[in-house]
Amino acid sequence: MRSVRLTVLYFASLREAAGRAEETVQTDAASLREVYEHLQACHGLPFPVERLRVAVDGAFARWEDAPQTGSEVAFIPPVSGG
Amino acid sequence: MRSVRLTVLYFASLREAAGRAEETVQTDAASLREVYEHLQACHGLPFPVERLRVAVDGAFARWEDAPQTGSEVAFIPPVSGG
Amino acid sequence: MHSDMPPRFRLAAEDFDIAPLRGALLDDRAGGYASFEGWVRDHHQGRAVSGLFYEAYPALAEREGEAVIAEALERFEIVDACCVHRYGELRVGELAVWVGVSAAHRDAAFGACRYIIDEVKARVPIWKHERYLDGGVGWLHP
Amino acid sequence: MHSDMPPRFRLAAEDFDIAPLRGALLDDRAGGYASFEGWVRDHHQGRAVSGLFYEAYPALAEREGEAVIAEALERFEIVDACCVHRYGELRVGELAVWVGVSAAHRDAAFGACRYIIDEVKARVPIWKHERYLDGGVGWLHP
Repeated sequence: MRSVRLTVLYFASLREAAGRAEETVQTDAASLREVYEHLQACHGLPFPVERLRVAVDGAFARWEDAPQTGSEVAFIPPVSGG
Repeated sequence: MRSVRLTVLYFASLREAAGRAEETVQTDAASLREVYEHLQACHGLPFPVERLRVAVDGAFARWEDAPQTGSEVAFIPPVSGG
Repeated sequence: MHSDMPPRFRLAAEDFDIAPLRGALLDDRAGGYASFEGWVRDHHQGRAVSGLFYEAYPALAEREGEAVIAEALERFEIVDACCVHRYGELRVGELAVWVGVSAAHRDAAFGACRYIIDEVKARVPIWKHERYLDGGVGWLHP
Repeated sequence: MHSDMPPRFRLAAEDFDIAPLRGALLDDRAGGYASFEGWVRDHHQGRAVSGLFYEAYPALAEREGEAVIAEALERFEIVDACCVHRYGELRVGELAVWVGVSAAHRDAAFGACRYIIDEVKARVPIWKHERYLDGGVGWLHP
């Protein structure tokens, strides 16, 4: 089973719920969606995956993308700039 | 027959066609429309009355209004500010 | 309108500074501000423009300009609005007209700003006289 | 985009000056300029706001902001556009976001300005955290 190491970033209320802005995660998840669902259960994160977007290394990505080792994964809650 | 004295103002290409910015007119016209039509014939003004608006003493007026003595009548060609 | 209120529509004989006009629209209730500026372009319908002047009928322009802004204040949920239009000689690149609108929300700010510039261009007695690089001149009477 | 071009979307840690940003959009081809500013309001959904801060994910915000402006340049007949968004601590009345667009005609200037602020608000990863006078605080996740 393939296992990869990711840096995960949290923002805004997701950061507060996770109790951290960033963590390193070792995962064998097949998709970014699975990565989030695992962390959601771990930390009791308030957002279902449908309300989030996901980004990898500073660019939006797809939930079905496979996690790549060494990458920086960010879960993006609904934005409120402006 | 009632005769009134008006100050008439011309602007932009209407001023150039009339060869003056302002003139004093003694008229027995029944309406501002008739005042214009008379001056249009006199000076060969290029605009039919339908393309103009008319103002009296700094406020828009109606072509059917009767000229009032001592008032300032302006013929307003299509505007192009902005 | 109170007679001691400053006019919301003004004619300017010289280049004017936007900063204090914008500053006067700042308001803690306002979350949005939309503005529009018209500048003298270097071309008009394919002809190179070397300069222009605006002729105005000041008494009527100020009255009609105030009426336009009063209408915008009535039709849109805005906090305040202001418009200044130049007259006289202008060079390419100079500011010809400025509109600023403050509002709680951006929909109203954009809507009112657009309304004011559209109505000012359609109704306020100001006329543009352009000079072209090819030597021609002309009044614009759309 | 050329790598040596200055970015058209920027994040600002401190209050910023609009004048040079507007000046950079001035262009002899442009006859119209539309701008929008978002200011910190003193209330939100009926609660009095004492202050706020914006959190951003800078790498993604800059990338997505540039994408929004590139889309505006493609969809509208505009000359240039720029957007700056604050992050960090802001007081009531401070400037949170500024958009400026220059174009030959006002239709395109207004359309692109509206497009940019709408898309920035919808897509760029910046989050508003408000503090209320009644002591409450909250993240906004519309």
